[in-house]
Amino acid sequence: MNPPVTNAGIISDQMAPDFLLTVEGLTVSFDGFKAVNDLSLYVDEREIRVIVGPNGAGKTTVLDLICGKTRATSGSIKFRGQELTRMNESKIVQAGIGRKFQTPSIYDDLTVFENLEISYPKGRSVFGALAFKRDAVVRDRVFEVAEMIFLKDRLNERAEFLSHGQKQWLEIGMLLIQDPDLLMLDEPVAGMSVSERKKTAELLNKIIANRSIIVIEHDMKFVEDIAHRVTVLHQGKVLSEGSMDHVKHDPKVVEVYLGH
Amino acid sequence: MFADYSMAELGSIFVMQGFAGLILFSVFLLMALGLAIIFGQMGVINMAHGEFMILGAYVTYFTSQLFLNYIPSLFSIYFFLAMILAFIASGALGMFVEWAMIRHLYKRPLDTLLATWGLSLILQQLYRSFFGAREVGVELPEWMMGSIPLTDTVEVQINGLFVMGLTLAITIAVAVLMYKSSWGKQVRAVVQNRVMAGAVGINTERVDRYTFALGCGIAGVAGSAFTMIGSTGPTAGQLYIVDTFLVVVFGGAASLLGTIASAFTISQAQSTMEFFLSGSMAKVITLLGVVGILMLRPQGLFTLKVRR
Amino acid sequence: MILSRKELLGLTILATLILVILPLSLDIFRLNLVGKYLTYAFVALGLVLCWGYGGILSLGQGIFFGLGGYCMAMFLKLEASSVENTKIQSTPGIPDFMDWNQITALPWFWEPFRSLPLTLILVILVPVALAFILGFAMFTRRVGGTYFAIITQAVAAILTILIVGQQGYTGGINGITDLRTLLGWDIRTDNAKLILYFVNGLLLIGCLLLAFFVKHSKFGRILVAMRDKEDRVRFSGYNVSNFKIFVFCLAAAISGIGGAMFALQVGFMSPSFVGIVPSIEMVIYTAVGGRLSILGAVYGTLLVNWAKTSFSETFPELWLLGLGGLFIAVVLAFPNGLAGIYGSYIEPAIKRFLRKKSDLMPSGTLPQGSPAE
Amino acid sequence: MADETERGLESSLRRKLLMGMAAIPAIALMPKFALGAGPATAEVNTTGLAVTDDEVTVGILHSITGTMAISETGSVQAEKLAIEQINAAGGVLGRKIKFIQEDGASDWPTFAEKAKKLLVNDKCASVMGCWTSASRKAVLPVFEQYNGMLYYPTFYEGLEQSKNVIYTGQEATQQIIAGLDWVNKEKSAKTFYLLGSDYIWPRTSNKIARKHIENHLEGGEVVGEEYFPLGHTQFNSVINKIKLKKPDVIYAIIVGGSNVAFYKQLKAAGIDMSKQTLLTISVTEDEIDGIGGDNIAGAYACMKYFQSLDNENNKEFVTEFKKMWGEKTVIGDVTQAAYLGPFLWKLAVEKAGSFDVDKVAAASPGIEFTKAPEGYVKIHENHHLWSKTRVGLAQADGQYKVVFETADLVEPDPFPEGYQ
Repeated sequence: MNPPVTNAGIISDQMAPDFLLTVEGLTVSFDGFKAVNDLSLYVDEREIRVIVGPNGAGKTTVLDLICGKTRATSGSIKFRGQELTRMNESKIVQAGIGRKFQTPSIYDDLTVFENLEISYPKGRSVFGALAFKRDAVVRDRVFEVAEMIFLKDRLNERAEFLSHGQKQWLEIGMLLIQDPDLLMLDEPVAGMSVSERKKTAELLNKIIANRSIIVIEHDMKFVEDIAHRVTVLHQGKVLSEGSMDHVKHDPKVVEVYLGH
Repeated sequence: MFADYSMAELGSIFVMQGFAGLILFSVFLLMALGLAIIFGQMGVINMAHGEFMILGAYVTYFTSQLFLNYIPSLFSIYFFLAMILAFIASGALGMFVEWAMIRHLYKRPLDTLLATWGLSLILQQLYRSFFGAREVGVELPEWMMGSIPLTDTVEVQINGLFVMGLTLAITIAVAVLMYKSSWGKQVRAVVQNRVMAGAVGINTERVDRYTFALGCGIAGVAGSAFTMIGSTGPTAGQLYIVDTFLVVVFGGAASLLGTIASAFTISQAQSTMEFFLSGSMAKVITLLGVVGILMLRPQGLFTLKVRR
Repeated sequence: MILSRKELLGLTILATLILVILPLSLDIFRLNLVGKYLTYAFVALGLVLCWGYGGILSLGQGIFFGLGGYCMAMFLKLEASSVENTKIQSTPGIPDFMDWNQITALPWFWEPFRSLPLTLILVILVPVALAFILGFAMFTRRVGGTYFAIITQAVAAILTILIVGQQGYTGGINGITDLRTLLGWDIRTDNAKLILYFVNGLLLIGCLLLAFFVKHSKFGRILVAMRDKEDRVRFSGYNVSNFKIFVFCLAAAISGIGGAMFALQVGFMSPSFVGIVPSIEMVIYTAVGGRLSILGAVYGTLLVNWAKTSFSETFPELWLLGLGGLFIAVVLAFPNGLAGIYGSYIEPAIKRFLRKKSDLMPSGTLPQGSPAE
Repeated sequence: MADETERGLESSLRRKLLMGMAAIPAIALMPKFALGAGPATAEVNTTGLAVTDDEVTVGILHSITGTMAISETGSVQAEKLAIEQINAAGGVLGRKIKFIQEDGASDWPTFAEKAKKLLVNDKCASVMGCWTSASRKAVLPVFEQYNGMLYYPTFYEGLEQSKNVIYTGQEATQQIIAGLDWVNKEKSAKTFYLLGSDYIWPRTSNKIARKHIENHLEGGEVVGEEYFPLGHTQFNSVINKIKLKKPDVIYAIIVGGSNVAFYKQLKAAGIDMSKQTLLTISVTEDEIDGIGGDNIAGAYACMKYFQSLDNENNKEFVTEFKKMWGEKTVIGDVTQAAYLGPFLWKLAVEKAGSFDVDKVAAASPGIEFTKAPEGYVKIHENHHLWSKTRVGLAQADGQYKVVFETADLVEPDPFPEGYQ
């Protein structure tokens, strides 16, 4: 299953078109400390990839690097053949990558409707935003997404009054309304009840129809429910990769998680 | 402009100009140290910093009057006592201000700016009401004025030496306090993670209060020292505020080393340019340079690259 | 949909106050004073947008007020320095202060100010250009918060030193004084002052409408969103710095208009507005009015200045204590200023009162107030 | 055109004035109980000023707050003393002076605002006020528009003359030229280093000084000229430059807080004023208070008045001033000039026989005040004062010792030919 990683540079040129996202030789160091070290990662179309690993393994940093929040020291990130490492954040979003943060990042002072509307991919320039009209198309799309994320009847409430789980959904909804090709979710079910987790898993499995998803998650039950493949990070490097079953029984993984 | 002078003259002028630069460096550093602690470590923008300095200056004035009137025999050493009193007075006021005002605003750094500006207006008016609108002349012991001739042409200002020595002492004291003492560890722990520091048993409220008081106290000592070279009046504190903030920001707020480097850079630039240009233009160019560099490198001269 | 019903009501009340009640109840001297205060309200309004909504605190708004004012003053000064009026000078036809400084020809950057249309454009363009340069340099590098505040403050200091130092070109510390006519129309007469007051009032209301438009557009919501979770906005595909630059420029433009109206109404412009102290004082107008309240900016400005004038007429020594106390009180106790006090105390009282009334008159409908901001 | 009408007005006035003058002794001789029984209000006040049968209102407009409060306090004190003395002696045209004080708050637009209030709302018959040139420039159009009368006390750069202002301080040439001549003669000074705070008064004054040095002093040369932003506190670099250039005279016009820093640093740098001549026109006794007498002793200042001036008028003035404002207060050049304002106005009103501003303005030229602490002054046609120029040597106790004074009164010349 693993793609050959021996000589990434040469192979990626041939392989790139096959993967939605190709990450190769990615390294970032903070003041000498390599948080991500020569990492390579390949994500297929319509794949749900889960990244797991102990604290400090570099999971969130990988997402930061892909979406441009952090700049790589070296290495390449290609999305549909486009190099992302030099693009600014908003361009990366416009290229089709959406990212949810670890703690739900929504606008407390705005209503659920306005939260979704802001994320609607129109009127993103300054003057576009000034001229933006809330027309029927926008409204319909907001309703549609709100229904998907189970918040249809709370549209006019201020987002600050939602429960923690609902805030997580709202943020996923804010990404969905952009219709991205790659969705990156940092701990999407943290703080959710069991039934909410189930609903979230259903949601993810539903929206996978025309996009790929990268998820960082600790909850192994949830990971089993959704993961197509699992990547285990440790100290900024890929420790193991493959199906849930494969990873679970990989001695290296067992070593890291259980022993020293 | 140097053609008319002999090598010896030029040499001595360059020595003295270098010395002038060092004095300016000490003055900048002394102004900035207190603020570097308050702004750098606590993120509080203390616009009343200059007024805390002036409080120190007024305390010095009062001590000098006291000595003159009651114990003139000890007048020659009053300044040392004055500096200690200035530290205590400004520190105590700082502690009170932290308790009454600042502690409510840690989550709103921009609001500390407005509130401390209000404080500075109030302090100015209080100074004016108590000490009069006019400047007061602080009398100095004879040994502190004048200069020591090194050669025929090179003279070293005693008050310059004094300020330099004082700055050095305070800088070392602050460095030891912040980086070697357990209290310094607590301060840095609070800066990095207030909640966690609280959770491991650090009394964050107390740390905040003493940090703020320390910064204000140092400002008081600086003000006391500046009675040797500057004026003491209700609004004199405002003269220092822009320079002080620029030094701290230019250094990269959180680092003591940065503040030192920044004070050095700015003072040398200004002192050199003042020699070749008119005072006004030198000032404008220095400020422009600092602002320009900050635009290119907003994090300041010295900062760590960290995951944000 | 520029205005909600409540805002429309509020704006109508304010417009009535400015355009009807004050002119009817004040003599021309006091009215001219109010006119002067209202020019500061432009700055306060700009600060509501860029500080209240955008989260960008600039301590240098006086720069833009000053630049707008200087542009206008330069035009008026050139008109007042006709060859006819200045024939006693060694070089007639240039402003008096240039003549005193041995300048014998009008400097190039004064030339555009011979034309009124060009001047009117520059009143807005010059502040906007400087705001753009500052904003572009700072915001694309993600400088914000306290750093931005301190840098704007330094820029204010630089500009003051420059204007004061280059007195041959700028009039120095005295400023540009003795402005007389606008296209031959004497602006010093009571009649002219009255007209200028109304022009000023209408412009202010126009700017208020513009501010409401921005607030209710998606742009306004993005500003609020940005202040709240800047990264979320950025990763929703917005170029955050462009939005900040725009709102900063908009605030600068509005301040510039205020400055120009100041020069017209007061008859001179001086570097004392460009400095740090007035810039921070203007922030307090906004804070007193409520940093999120567009209409509050006007009330805040009027209240503080009214207090300043009447306080300093009766207890000049206490004025600074009062002003300082006001700063602290607004920050500590009333972070939302007058608008906050109105929202939490007065409005509920009015509602209770209206409700009682409507109980008596069952046919009456209540205006449906939206929740306070 | 305006000139002609003014002249016409003047000559017709002059006749009236002569008659009015004849009445003055009569008024002065009137016993106290006759107060309020002066000429009928309708006669002496035809323009609606705040004049009643027993009171006349004037304004005092200075900064009580802000950075200028330091300097302007003395002027306010002097004006209040003068008003009290005038009232004690029977007032003006039988009317007591009532004053309304406003705070300019060191802010020029505020000055304009308050000036307008004093003229329009309070209808003040005259205003004593302003200190900085900037504040005077700000109020000038107000006084011209609403036809008020301003008595301006500060020595200033000149280049101005207004029907509505009486300048009781010196314009630049009156203060500068005699001092330069003296230092040239007495100290054989040839080379000068000019310093100043960066604004209009020091720049204009230095310009006049430079012209005079270069064109009128034998072998005179300016070896350096420099300006510092207001509030500048670091002078070590320029002090080094001065040491390098070794000028015969340091000519300093530094103001405000910078002053203190400058002289302290000068002293600390080992510049001995008994060997290095320093001449200033910006340090009065008021400023020495902040600088410290020790730090400036040995410097020369060029003024028209020093507190130590030895004449009867001044002795009485100093005594009265200290009685009213405390033993520790000092009196500088501007304070004395401010003291002249109310008296010059009183004399002009009495000469004109009316409070009307036009008549007072027209009556002013030629007014002589013999009780002036500085000696004797006279108002020139150009509304400035004829007065002497004096050079003082700063003493450690904060006073000046007068070392020179011009033999005659120096004619004010606000637009000096050859100095522009």
